Amino acid sequence: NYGVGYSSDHWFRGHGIAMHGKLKYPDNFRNFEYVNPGAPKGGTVRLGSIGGYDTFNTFIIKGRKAAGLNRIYDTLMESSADEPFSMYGVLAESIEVPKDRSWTIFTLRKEAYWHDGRPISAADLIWSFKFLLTKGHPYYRFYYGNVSKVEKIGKRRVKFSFKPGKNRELPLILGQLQVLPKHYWENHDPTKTTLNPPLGSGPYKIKSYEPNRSITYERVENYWGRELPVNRGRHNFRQIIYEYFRDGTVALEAFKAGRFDFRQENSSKAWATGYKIPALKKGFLLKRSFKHERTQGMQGFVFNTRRQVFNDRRVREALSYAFDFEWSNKTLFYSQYKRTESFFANSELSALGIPSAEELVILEPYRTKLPQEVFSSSYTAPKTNGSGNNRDNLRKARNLLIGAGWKFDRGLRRLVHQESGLPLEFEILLVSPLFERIALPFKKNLEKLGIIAHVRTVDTAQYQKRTQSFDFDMVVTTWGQSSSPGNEQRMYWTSNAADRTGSRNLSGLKNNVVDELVEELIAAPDRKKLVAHSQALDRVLLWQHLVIPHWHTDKDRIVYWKKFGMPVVTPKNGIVFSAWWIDSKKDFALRRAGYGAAMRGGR
Amino acid sequence: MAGSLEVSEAKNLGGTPLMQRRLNNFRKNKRGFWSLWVFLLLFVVSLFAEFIANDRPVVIWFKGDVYLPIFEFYSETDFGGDFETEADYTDLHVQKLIEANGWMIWPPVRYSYDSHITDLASPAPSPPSTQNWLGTDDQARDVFSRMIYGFRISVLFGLALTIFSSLIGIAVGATQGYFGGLIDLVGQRVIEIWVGLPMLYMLIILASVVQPNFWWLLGLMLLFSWPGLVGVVRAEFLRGRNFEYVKAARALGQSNRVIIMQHVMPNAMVATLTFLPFIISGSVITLTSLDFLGFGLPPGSPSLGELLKQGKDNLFAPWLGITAFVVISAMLSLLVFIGEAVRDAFDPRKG
Amino acid sequence: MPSTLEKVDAVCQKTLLNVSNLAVSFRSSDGDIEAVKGVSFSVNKGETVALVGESGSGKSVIALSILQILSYTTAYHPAGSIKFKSDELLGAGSDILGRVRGNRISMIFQEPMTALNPLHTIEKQIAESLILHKDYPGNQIRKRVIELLKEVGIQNADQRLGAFPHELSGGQRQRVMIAMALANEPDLLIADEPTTALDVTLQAQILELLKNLQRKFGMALLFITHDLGVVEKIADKVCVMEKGSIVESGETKKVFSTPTHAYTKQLLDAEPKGSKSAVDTAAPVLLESKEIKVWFPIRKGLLRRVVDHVRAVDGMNIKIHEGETVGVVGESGSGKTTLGMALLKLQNSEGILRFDGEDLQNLKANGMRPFRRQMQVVFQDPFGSLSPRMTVGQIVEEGLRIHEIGKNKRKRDDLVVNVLEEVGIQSVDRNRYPHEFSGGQRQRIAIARALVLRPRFIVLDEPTSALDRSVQAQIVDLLRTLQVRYKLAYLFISHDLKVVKALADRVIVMRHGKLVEEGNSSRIFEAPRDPYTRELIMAAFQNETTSEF
Amino acid sequence: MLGYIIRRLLLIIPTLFGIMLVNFAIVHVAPGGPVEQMIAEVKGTAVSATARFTGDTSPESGREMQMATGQPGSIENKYRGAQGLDPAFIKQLEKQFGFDKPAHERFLFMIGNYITFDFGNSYFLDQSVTSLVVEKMPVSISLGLWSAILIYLISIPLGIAKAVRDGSRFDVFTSTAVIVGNAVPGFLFAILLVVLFAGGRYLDWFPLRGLVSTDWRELSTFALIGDYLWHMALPIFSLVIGGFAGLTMLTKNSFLDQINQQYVTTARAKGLTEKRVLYGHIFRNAMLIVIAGFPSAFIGILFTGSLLIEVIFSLDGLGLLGFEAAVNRDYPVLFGTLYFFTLIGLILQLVSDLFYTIVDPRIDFESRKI
Ligand SMILES: Nc1ncnc2c1ncn2[C@@H]1O[C@H](COP(=O)(O)OP(=O)(O)OP(=O)(O)O)[C@@H](O)[C@H]1O
Ligand SMILES: Nc1ncnc2c1ncn2[C@@H]1O[C@H](COP(=O)(O)OP(=O)(O)OP(=O)(O)O)[C@@H](O)[C@H]1O
Ligand SMILES: [Mg+2]
Ligand SMILES: [Mg+2]
Repeated sequence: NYGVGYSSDHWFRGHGIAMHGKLKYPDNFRNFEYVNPGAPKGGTVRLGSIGGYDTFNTFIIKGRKAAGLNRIYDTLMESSADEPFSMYGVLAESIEVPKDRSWTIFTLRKEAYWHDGRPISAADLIWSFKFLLTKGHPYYRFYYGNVSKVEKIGKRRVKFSFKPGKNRELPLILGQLQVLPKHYWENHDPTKTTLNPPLGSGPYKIKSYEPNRSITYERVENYWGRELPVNRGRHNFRQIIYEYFRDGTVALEAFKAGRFDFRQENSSKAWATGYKIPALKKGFLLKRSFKHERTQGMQGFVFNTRRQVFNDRRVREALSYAFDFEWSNKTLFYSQYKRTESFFANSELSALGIPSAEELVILEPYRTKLPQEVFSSSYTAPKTNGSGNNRDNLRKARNLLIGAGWKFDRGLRRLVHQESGLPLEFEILLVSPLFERIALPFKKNLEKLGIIAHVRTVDTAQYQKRTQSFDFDMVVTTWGQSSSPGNEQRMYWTSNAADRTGSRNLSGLKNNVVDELVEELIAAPDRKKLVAHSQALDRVLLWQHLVIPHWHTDKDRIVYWKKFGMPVVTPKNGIVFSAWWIDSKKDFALRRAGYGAAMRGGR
Repeated sequence: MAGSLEVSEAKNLGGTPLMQRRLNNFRKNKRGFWSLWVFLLLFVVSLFAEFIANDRPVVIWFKGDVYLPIFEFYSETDFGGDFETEADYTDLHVQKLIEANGWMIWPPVRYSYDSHITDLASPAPSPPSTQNWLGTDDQARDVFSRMIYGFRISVLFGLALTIFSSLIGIAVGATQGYFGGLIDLVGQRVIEIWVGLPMLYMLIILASVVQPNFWWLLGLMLLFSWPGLVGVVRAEFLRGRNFEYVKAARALGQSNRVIIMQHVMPNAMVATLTFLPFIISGSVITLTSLDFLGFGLPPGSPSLGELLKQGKDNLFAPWLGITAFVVISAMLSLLVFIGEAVRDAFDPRKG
Repeated sequence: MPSTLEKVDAVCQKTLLNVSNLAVSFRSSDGDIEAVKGVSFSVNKGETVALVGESGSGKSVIALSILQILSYTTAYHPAGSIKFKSDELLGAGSDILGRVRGNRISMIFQEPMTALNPLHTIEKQIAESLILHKDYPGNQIRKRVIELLKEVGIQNADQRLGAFPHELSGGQRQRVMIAMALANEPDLLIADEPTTALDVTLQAQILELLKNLQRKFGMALLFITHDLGVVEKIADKVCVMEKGSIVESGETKKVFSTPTHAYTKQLLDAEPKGSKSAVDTAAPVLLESKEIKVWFPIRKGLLRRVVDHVRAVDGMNIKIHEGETVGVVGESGSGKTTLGMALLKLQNSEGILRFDGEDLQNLKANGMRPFRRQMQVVFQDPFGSLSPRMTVGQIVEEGLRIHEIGKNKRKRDDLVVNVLEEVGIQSVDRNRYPHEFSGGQRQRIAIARALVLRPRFIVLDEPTSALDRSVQAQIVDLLRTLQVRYKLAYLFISHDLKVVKALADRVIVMRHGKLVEEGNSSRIFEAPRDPYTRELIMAAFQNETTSEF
Repeated sequence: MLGYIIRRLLLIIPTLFGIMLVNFAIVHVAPGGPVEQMIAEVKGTAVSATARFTGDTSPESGREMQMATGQPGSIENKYRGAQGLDPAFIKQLEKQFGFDKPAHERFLFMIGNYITFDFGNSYFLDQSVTSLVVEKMPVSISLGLWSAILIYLISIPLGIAKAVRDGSRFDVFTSTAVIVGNAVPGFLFAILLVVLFAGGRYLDWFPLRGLVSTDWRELSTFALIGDYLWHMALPIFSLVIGGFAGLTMLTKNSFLDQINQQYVTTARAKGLTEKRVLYGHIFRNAMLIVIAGFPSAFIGILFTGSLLIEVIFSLDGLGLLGFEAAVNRDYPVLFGTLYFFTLIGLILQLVSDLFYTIVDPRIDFESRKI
């Protein structure tokens, strides 16, 4: 029964905490499974970054923050990459929570100290928290808004009390808090941007920098936490350099020219075609995809059901037949994506097949209020053979539309509602031009149904304005999901959120059943229940046809120069780059072959 | 005597002897002369783009009737299909229906600028092939077809914008320069305020009110482009109005308007005429870069700017960038060459 | 054409310039124009050769050929050779030409109004030659420039150094040209009508200056002129040209006393003759001005502040009757042109201005339009007054169109052809541009432009300065006939007192912007009262009688 | 003339006011303001201002779900913060940006500050507008200066040479060259240069980013200059390639227009070398527009910068600053730079006009009554 330091029915204290269930690693664990505890230290790694930076103060709203700054701070706890959501103490020697998780106490480690040698104290933690909540980035106010009180209750003990409500993740996300040196910031204005390397405590510190151009981190040789189990085998590079580029295309070229070492690709096209250089053939440049089990959530075209045309579930369903994913995937994405058919894609949380027994327990009370399909069928997104000819699907769509009272008007050359005379016409509002190539073929297919869609790409401010006031017909959005869903679901799906400016309930769903399911989900006592609840919610949502689901991938697409060693095990949550190291032999061979050494004077 | 009469008669066919002389001068600039022909040819061809690249047949013969899908709307049901919407002639099903009872004649390229090609051998952008002469772009659309339509839009936009903005710009510049004084003083200030208009925001506002289309963009760009020539023309007029022959024209009682048009203008047009082809090309580039920045024609429109952007985003597909580059540079070069020849034609010291 | 001069060449080592069989043609869309068809002559050291002849006969073209400064985009030499000392100039490279031009051979251009760089001060333009060819010590340059300006009779030379050409009167510009040409004491001076815009006194002064230089440095002179009086006085040899060829040449005295060629005879005989009887003073007053004033501001410094004024016209009272010719004479720079412009309201002025009883001063451009047809002008600088991008036909026709004379294009064209032929321009030439004509031809085009409107009043500013005697006589006759027929009134500005005498009823003498004397023509010429007038007239008519050099 | 100058200087005030007012009004009419921008940034849904052309680097799938690039090892769980928008937060943002006050008050306040050249701070970058501009200056000046110098130094003599040899093979060839150069889209050319000369595929001769190497502090002056030029080579090249045509052709045509004038003949007759005729006499007459426009063109080049080239070569200049400020609704930067550069522009316009009268003394600005 490891994973619990001390536990009673009411109270728990331990070296870490799991969202649900038990911790994977016992309190005496030496290192994560997915690291190599004997990884050689040293070497330099260069990473690419797009844009620029002008501040090292990441805690306030202003300024463009330099990449990699989280390396100079320690957090209270660190999450492991091979569990759904579990945190292990870093600065915190232990965490204590009551059964109902209405407060939490962190005990700081005695041996932790700042880079200037001063110990990390409870005062630092309290100061950090208060500062972040009052003057820090507003993000913290969202994140920790439910903390009602923070107090020092011992020399190294700090207690956080929570507002009433079932918020089971609050202790964990408090663990993500970065602790700042009070004594340092009392002499420096923490509300201002700065290019003075700030004092930290983490495994790295800023060695040199050139704003907007590059920043170099250096490993802290006598880092206090180097022997912590969470850190063992990690933070192996002696130096980490971020090279900044303004332009994505140029960054890619620079990478291929060997000006940085590691790159995660998120464009299927670039992945398939962008790296065809001799080095790849010769094996000096490696292109590998790593499977992961991160929950991918849902990305899709969202219907704004507040709009009359999308009020009708049949119309929404019909439109989903017009989106030919298979063709897009084949022709535009080099077949790299999978169709998303769940709001919790790529995880055990997604509803598969027909409802399981546990699910039925949850859903049964609402049987009358739910569409029949929830109970009888498994949701699948419309499929085509990828030939680009989706006649059959369009036919289905047409029948649905006719059923919903729409008829093609030959004079107007569009679909018109028989009663209201309303034409079926809407706008797909985009903020990223990236999705134009998806939206346009979709629009073409819609035309075949007599539906007029306009595609419009606008700038961020305008997009924000229109989405937060729900002034759109259809947008592309992603509801991110973690492997342990919680509070955020309220903002995603509930009736309450539907009326609230700026909420993520973009579709405007107002459904009592969903409201209740969400509350039940948040209150789920254990992992098993949580899974069942998630599946039930997923199922109900899917059959609402709120979105035309897009796609996801369960792979991290990584390209890197052959100079790294990496642990054998890749954790569920995907690769952990901090556990990689420089393999000096490979590095040498690479250099000898004339690659990767081209960096002259920080070009 | 009779002979000479005949000669002058013959000349009158080509206009006055003066026009004749200018035409001759124009022709003498071989490069410009040929450029004009090539350009006209391309332009006229592009005007008939629908007959060259289209996803509809030019003619359909079906059950004894002639159908002209380029001009007319035919529902699929007209050919015995089941959709009431417009027949998708690229659909094999529809093709079979038609061919069972007749035949169709297709344009040489069977794709329109917005056809998403369904049966690509390799993912888009796919390289040039016998089907897609210039390959496809990253949305699986035929580059050749987009190029023709894009060329047409660009040229029309460029010409229209140039003509209108030059007319306004020259008129305003000429008035200011010629009359000077208060007109100049006030006019200049108004223009200064005018050019201070935030173009980007106007575009954003426009885009939030209407879906910007060709005419909206043309109108909006016109607002911003005409002051471009004012400064140059004004300067030339400030100088030109002092010449002795202007005084002579005044002595004849010539009206200011005509003095401006016939005396000062022709001699103050060196810079303007020089810039004119560049203004055309600039207008084309304006549209291109609007598209490039994403503030241009609605997504999906055929545009050389979008093609350029694709060229940049898809370096591994050089046919995109090269096509855009070749088309744009050929178009601009032709225009500038023509402009040079026009200048030659009006030079009294030539020929 | 074997000339008598060839013999002289052969003997004489002193031959400076030898032009033989020179031909010049201009390309044009309707056949080439043969402007010069094989002429030969030579100029010896210290000698003066005069080139006289019909307007448009190719004199200026020859002059330009010698320096190789024709516009060779359209001009070319089908044949010929031009030898200067031992150098062949025809087709010479830039080394030879650079050495010769401006240094060994200088040129005074026929049209001083347009021959100066409009954006350079006169000091700069004169100094340029000095700096270029003579390494003048820097501090001496300004002194030398002032000296040159004084020599050519420009008053307040040191003050006018910074003036731009457009601020000078016609005669002043011409003198600047002369100063520029003389700056380097050349071996050969080509003077193309160097004194057309100068009053008689100044003309005499300039000729004297040339003579001095010739004496001092042995300068040779190729003198192109219409003023046969001057030729007789200063030329050793004379070549008479007609239609691109030299029709007669020889020693001046011989040619003048016993001309052989018909054209020469015609030229020598032609002379504006007679005089006009004063018109009836009862004739209605057409134009009247009172206390008319034009002051030009003199600006200095970067901010171009006004420091003083040039009082170009300083309170003139003038009355012109219908059918009357008022001659205006006076030294160069005395304000004649300015006065003419002011009377026509082409130059802002103060004072009262009435035409036909109507006050002009307060009229705007639109209000002036009806008057424009009735009051016309021939500018002193004909070239500048012709729009360079309009053909001559268009230029002449323009007025017709403005005032809607002639119903249609054809009709107007007839009128244009007529008037052009009246002034001696072939009608086929009306499709050519102004720069393709000779100086005299351009002057006649300008006259045609004014006449075609059949106005009631014309300001003629040196209208015959570039015309040879026969054409001059023709024009004078024309003016007279028209005057009789249409009761025209002229304001005739000229330095050529003979023409004034022949044409004017009344004469006004101006000096420094003010009226010096006014009176009937006969009275002024026979009994001038004012000493200045007397001096002027003396100089003019004395020159004629004393033919010795 | 002095009166004219004074009048013009005084007129700058209402003009500037008008420009600011019009801009203020229009910018505020545009949908979406800094508050929305900030919210989008807080929520992580903001798309970078340059995304439209730098190649959107946001992923095709699961925008917020990826392993964040540049932060390997940390899985960003931002969605946990997706708690919707707190109205109080929006209020606070509005207050922070001063939107709690009515528009006219804000405008007058802004103008009041601007009169004293107090441009305030950027909304998003914690920096004063002045320091931002000063910071971007070296890049803009470097790009502007060199390209201007190159363009002027090459185009004008080339244009003159072409005018002299009008119609020759040289003329035809160079016309074609400059015109094709003009037609080359600069940014595409830049990318091409990057791929060819600074990329992994072909040659790797030139640096990709910045004005100088990162170790510039250690370089000797001489090496530093070399380093600087080495960095400037590609951006400048791609900037100027399209810039020759206009000026070259203008020079050529203007010269052709003047070359046959009488005064040129006079100058030749004086025995001036062809060069002196061309540069000493024709130049000023022919190039009125170019010469008179030079001061403002020059400063214009210095201050405007060129967005795309800056982006491609990761040079932080005014072009990028201005564009980002506009798209991101960073009003202080937007209006501050507008005010400052407009003011300079207006003064330069005056200088330019005065230059006309210096270049050509016949020019004046009085009205023609007759
Ligand atoms: N724009 C001007 N600015 C300054 N001074 C001027 C201007 N125009 C003419 N002048 C001066 O006014 C005076 C009179 O000039 P005007 O041209 O009337 O003389 P003119 O009698 O016609 O002489 P000419 O016989 O030499 O032609 C001259 O001294 C001349 O320098
Ligand atoms: N650029 C040209 N193009 C065509 N014809 C020209 C050109 N220049 C001169 N001519 C013609 O050449 C002939 C000779 O002209 P030139 O100027 O030598 O006459 P000129 O003897 O000097 O007459 P004037 O006494 O009137 O000045 C004229 O008939 C004229 O029309
Ligand atoms: Mg002549
Ligand atoms: Mg005069």
